[in-house]
This record gives sequence, C-alpha cells and structure tokens, in this order.
Amino acid sequence: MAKVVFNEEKCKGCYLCMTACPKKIITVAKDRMNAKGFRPVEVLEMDKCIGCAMCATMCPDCVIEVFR
Amino acid sequence: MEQVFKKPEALCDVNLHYCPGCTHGIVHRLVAEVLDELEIEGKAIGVAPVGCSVFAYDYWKCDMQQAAHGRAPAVATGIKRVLPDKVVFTYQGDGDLASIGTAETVHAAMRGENITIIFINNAIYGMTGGQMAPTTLPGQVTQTSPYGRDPKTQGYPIRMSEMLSKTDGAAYIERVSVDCVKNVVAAKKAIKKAFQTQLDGKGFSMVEVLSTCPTNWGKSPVEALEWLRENMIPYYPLGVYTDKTGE
Amino acid sequence: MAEKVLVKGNEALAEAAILSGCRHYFGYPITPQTEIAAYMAKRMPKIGGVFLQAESEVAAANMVFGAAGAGARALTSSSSPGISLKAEALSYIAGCDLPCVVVNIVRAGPGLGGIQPAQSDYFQATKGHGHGDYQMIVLAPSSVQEVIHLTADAFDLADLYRMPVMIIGDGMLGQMMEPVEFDLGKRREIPPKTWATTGTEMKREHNIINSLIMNPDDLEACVRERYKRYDYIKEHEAMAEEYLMDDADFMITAYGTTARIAKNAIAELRKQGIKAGLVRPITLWPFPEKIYQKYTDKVSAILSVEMSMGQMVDDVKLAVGGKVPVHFYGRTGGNVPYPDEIIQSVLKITGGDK
Amino acid sequence: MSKRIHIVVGHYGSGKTEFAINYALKLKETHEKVMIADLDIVNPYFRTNDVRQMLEAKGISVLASPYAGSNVDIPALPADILRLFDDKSSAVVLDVGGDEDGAVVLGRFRQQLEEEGYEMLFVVNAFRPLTKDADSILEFLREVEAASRLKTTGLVNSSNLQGLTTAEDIIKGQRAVEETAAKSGIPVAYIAGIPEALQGLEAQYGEKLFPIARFLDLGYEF
Repeated sequence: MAKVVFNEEKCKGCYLCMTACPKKIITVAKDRMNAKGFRPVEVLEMDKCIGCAMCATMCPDCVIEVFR
Repeated sequence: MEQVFKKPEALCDVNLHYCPGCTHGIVHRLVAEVLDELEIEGKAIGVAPVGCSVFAYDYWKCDMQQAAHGRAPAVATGIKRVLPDKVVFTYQGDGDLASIGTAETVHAAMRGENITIIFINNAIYGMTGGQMAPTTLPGQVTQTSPYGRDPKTQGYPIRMSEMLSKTDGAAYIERVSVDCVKNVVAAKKAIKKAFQTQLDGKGFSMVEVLSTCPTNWGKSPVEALEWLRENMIPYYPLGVYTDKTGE
Repeated sequence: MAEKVLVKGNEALAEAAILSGCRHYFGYPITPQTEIAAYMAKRMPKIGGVFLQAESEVAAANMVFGAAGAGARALTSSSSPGISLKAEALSYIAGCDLPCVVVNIVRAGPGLGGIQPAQSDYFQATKGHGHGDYQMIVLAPSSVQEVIHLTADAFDLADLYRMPVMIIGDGMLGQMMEPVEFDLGKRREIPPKTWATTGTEMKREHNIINSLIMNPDDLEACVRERYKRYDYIKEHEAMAEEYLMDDADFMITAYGTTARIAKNAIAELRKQGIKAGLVRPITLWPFPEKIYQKYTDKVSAILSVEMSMGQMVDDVKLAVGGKVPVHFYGRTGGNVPYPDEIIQSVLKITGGDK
Repeated sequence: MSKRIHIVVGHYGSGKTEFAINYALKLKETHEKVMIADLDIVNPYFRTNDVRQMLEAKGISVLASPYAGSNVDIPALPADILRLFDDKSSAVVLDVGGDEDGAVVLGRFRQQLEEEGYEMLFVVNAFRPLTKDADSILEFLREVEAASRLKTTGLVNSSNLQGLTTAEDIIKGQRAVEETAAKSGIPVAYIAGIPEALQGLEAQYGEKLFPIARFLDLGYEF
C-alpha cells in the first residue's frame, strides 16, 4: 500500500515527475488548472503506486508527499 | 501508512520563483534536507548571490545574507571568520562563481576557507536572459554567442571543479548532476558530505551541480534534462575531484 | 589619565580600532596606509582577532560586509585607488543598513596618481563611492590624538546609525608622529544587534540581510526611511572646530592636515593685522553647514584651502548660500599648500597684496 | 666611532633618521669624506632624502633611491649603492627603514659588512608602544637582527615625545635601555635628545650624551 499526494497549487506543470515514475501512472489533469494557470498532475490508478518517491525526488517545487 | 517524503523543515513554505522545471528547486530542497538531517538549520548562515537564485534568502529558514555578484565567497569568509563555529554556505550560479567572482572563489579555496559552496552550473546566464556564461559549451547558441560559442574568439568553458581541485586548501570537491533520480540521490550525498567537511573543520568544500535552464535553453523541462545528459556531462564529467576528508 | 606615548597616525588608528572592540580587519596593501595592515597583522593574532589579507580590495570590502552582517565591528583600510574598488561593497553595506568602518588615507589621483598626500577624494567620500541613494558619515581628523577619538567614535556611530563610516586622512596624517594618550573619549550606548545573521539557534525567525527590494514603492519607502535617519544625523552629528573665529573678519576653511597648515598662516596673518580665523569641518558628511551660517554676516570672505582642485569649496558655497564670497586655494598632485601661499591668497582677496 | 661603517636601525618613530643625520654631521667633524645612505624601503615620508640639500651643502654625500620623496613607492635601492663598500676612504652612515621589514635590506650586504666590520646602533624610544620596556625592546631588537642577519653593537637611548621631551623623559627611557643593556650585554652607546632635554644630565651621563638638532620639519609648525 502506497500513495502520493500532490499539492496542486504548488505544481508548475513541468512534468519531471512523470518521466521519473517507474510505473508511468502520473498523468496531466485534463479537467482543471491551478491558480497559477498550470494543469497539475494526478494519479488515477493509485493502487499501482509503489511509494518509491522517485516523482518527489525530481520535483523542483516540493509538490509531492509520499506515503507507504 | 507512514509519510516517506515531504517538504524538508529547513525549506520555507513558499512558492519558489523559478521557471517550471528549473532544477534550482531540486537543489534548494537537497540543501534543506541536509540542513535537517545534520540538524544545523539553527547554526547555518547562507549567502545568497546575484543571479537567478537571488531570492534564495527567502527560501531557507536559516539566517541569510545577500552578496554582490561574485562576492559570496568573500562575504562568507567575513561571516565565517566572525562565527567560526557556525555553518556558512554560499549558493552561486556559474556567472557569479566562475566569471565575475573567479578570484573570490579561487582564493577562498586557496585559503582553505572552512565554508561550503553550492555551485549551480547550467551553462548560461539565466537571470539576465540567456547570455553566454563562462561555462557555455563550444558551439552553444546564446544571446551573446548567436553563432555558437567559438573558443577561438570567445574562449573555452571553464571547468571549476577540475581547477579548484588543484588547490591545496580545497578539502572536498565533487561534480554532480540533477538530471535523473539516481544523480539527484548522489547529489544529495555530495552536498551532505560537503557540509560535514565543514562541520569537521577540514576546509573548503564545493559541490558543482549540473543544472538545467529550460527557458533560456529553449527546451521543455524534460528535453532540458536530456540535453544536460547528452551535452554537459561529457564536457563536465561527474565525480569526486578532490577529497582530503579522510586524511 | 592614560600614559603619553609617541605614535604614528596609522598606528594610532589601528590601536584605537582594537581598543574600540574591532577584532576583524580585512585589507590589501597599498601605500600610504599599509602600516595599518602591518600593525593589525602583528597585533590581531595576539589578541584572538582576525587579520586577513584579501585577494583584492573588492574582496576585502565584501569580507567586511560579511563580518558586519555577522555582528562584528569590522574594519578595512585603503588608499584612493583601493577605495574605488571598495565602492561596490560600501553600497551594499549601506543598502543593508550594516555598520562598518573604512579608512581612506588619500593619495594623489586620478588613476594611479601618486603616493603623496592629497584631499582629492572629497567628492568620492561625501558624494560618491558606490551606486544608489545613500550616505556615509565621513570623519576627518587633523591630529594623531584626534585620530584616536574619531576612530573610537566611528565604530560607535556606525553601530548606532547602522551605516558605514569613513575616516579620511592623508599620508601626512598617517605617517605623522605625535605624543598621544590612548583615551577613547566619550562612548555611546549601542543597542544589541538583534538583526545580525548569527544563526537562528531555532529560537527565532531567520534574519535576512538584504538590499534587494522588488516593489519600487517599497524600495522608495525604505530609502526615505534611511534618509530620515540621515536628516537626524545632519541635525545631531555635524562637527567642526572653530579656531580664532570669535573676532575673525576673514574665514579660512580647511580640513585634516591642511587645517594645521592654515593655522600657521592665520598666526602670520594676525601679525599683519588681518583677523583671520579657521573653520575646520571634522565631519565632512554631514557637512557642518550651521557653523558656517553663524559667520555669514561676520566675515567679509571665506577661503577654502584644499589639497585638490576644489571639492569641499562647493559644500562651503552651498552652506553660505551666496551670502559671503567664497574663494579657493588649492594644491594638487601630491603637493602640500605652504603657509606663504595661503597668506598670499588671503592678501589677494582682502586687497592687501603688494 | 672606530669603525668605518655605521648602521642605524630602530623602530620608526624612534628618532632613528634624525639620529642618523646628526651622526653623519658628527662624523664629518673628524672625517674628510662622509656618506649617508637612505636605505628606507618601508616608509615613503620623513626620510633622510628630504634633507639632501642641507647635507650636501655640508659636504656629506647622500645616496638615496631615485624614487624617495616622489609619487611612486618603488623601494628601489640607488644604483650607486656599492660606492659604500668601494670607497674605503669615506665614513658611512646607513639609515635603515623602520622595523624588521626595513632591516631585511641589510641582509643583501651582509657579506661585505661582515668582511669589513661595522657598528650597528639600535635606536630606542621608550615612548613608542612597541618598545616601551626592556622585554619589548629586546624582542624587537632580535627581530631586526634576524631580518638583517647582523648583530647590534650599541644601544642609543633616543626616548622622546618630540618637542615636548624633558630630562625626566630621557631618564625614564634610560632605565629601560639600561635594563636592555644588562639583559643583552649590548652597551649603551649614546643618549640622544634635543639640547633642552639633555640639560642637567651631563654629570650623570657625561660623554654618552648626544645632542640632536631636528632637521625633518616641514618649514612650519605642524
């Protein structure tokens, strides 16, 4: 059991986390923008998350918290 | 479930001003994580430079002092000589450290000044809008090398880690990169070791971090990481350039 | 009362700085102030202080910037070309509201100029050096004893008003030997430096020492606030010596060593029946305007004597606002005005020359 | 004054240069040819060279850096410096710069000086903070000897507060200099001072008294 939580308002939409995710479960939210005007990322299949924190490691803006 | 990753305590809870995908943010976080893990936030004094990271004083919870462009090692020297038991570090870009502040950098190393320098090398001047940096690669197009940097007329890129590793006063110098998870992990290890070098009173330490500038490179953040890997790392090989900490 | 000893101006300055609590000196050799560095190099290690010969004047001044931020009483000294290099740090120090003391033992300029005495850095000291809207207190001693008092006061003034203070002299003053007492005179109450970057110890919010202010309105407000402080300093800290001015109908004005030469000229002028007196600014900034204004209806003319092509004379003119004619006599290039030359200049103005 | 070469060393402010000038004038009374060399590579002001005209008028040759008293601070030695050693018919006074850094210059002539012999007079002003008692005088004397690689042969008490000097001041300084002599075995050669200050000391100190005329003023009270 693992999960990631995105602080969407801090996300700048650089998507470095997407390239780092070994499970390729991070996607761009198509339905919303944050206050900065960026489309944040989201994980729709959280059950596939292994809590490896690679996404968070590459995030320049401390958007991601990881639980395991 | 246990939280295994969160914003480090020593990092202020503010939005960093950097462009989306700029790896400054990663390095800021790594420094903060090291301040947390070594429990030195309360005894650290950071020196913020002029350059893209000019607002660095707002990002760490430790005391911060500004420096003029290139002078951070001199300012850090002044602070350290007053407070030898405190931890003093600078955070500088390539224009700052390797061009206008070369003398200050070299002599801080020569003195074995017991400070830590985090040196961001992204091969371009970010703050002023993408001019040629001392570390701009041969052939690299910038605003002031519009036909690509030609070493015959514009000189060669400067390899600071190699150069400083020849100084007697440098205790620990490593070049790292933040282009991928593995390298980010290695970068943090290097930064931690640099601070530990200072805590042990062993002298000058510097970590050169190969970093991206997607905006001025004209690349997406993901492309920028690839460009760094393919172009910068071959010219600026990663690794430990000097390590006298075991002596 | 302290014991009388014979010391050189440069040594007096260095020792007075130490007695004032300065333990951090950063410098770079340049004639004619190198003795200050040499003295510090010998003394500081013996008293647990720091003497550091920097790689450049630029670095030395920025080390002072760092040390001042960390709460220390920091000193750097140089001579004219070196002060030009320190200008960058002085602007930052002023912009960050930090205290420090910087010494300029002026030599002749421009460019490399020469090592002989000069006062041609008056503009630089009072109106120039670094960029931006800011001021420094500028103290101009004219004797070795005064060097000691003003050095001690320079550190107090710097801490009290949180701004850089310059002590300005010339090679003559630096090399001059005089019997003195190391009595620092009246000291001031200095508030604790709660703003210093000494490490939070996790007990307070972080201190940030910074001169970068994003919003133009905020920067303007910050500068205006600083200028309120400058106004207070102008009101309370302007100093000048008035010498034989009680009955004077002619004013000579000069500062530093030139004022001492002017006193010789005044003695001779008085023998010849010309009641000359001297106003000697001790603070070049703030300029002691009010002291000049006291004499605008008492003297027939003012002669500013300087080792320059005429720099302080502008401030004298501004101070008297056209109420008295202001004349100038100066030597430059490292030459010192002799009393005879000053006397001739006065006689020319008063119509007594042959 | 039995040796031909007389080296004058001491802290700046000791009255060393004034003593050297007066000493050269004294030598001129008994020697036909006298040379004085300004070897000050430290101090750009108040040097022997400033009184060149007066000395030359009195028949004393002055050797000084071509840059002495100029706007340039190159501590170059005069090109004719070796005349000091070649012309054996001339008595020589060497006025050396004011501390151990200034004394370094003597090191380069050590061989010539040792071959021929020399007198090295160490001038002391006990009112200077760094030479205020026997211990500090000795420490400084040893530094000068180490830098010059030469040995002091005599001490000169030149304790003074310039124009304010009194006989009492000279006696006070003499105590420190005599203690230095006792500790080091180096004899007191002279007690130098302005004539006003030496008044009344003849009985006590006799021939050691060396009256000094002041030459290094600027032509006006300063």
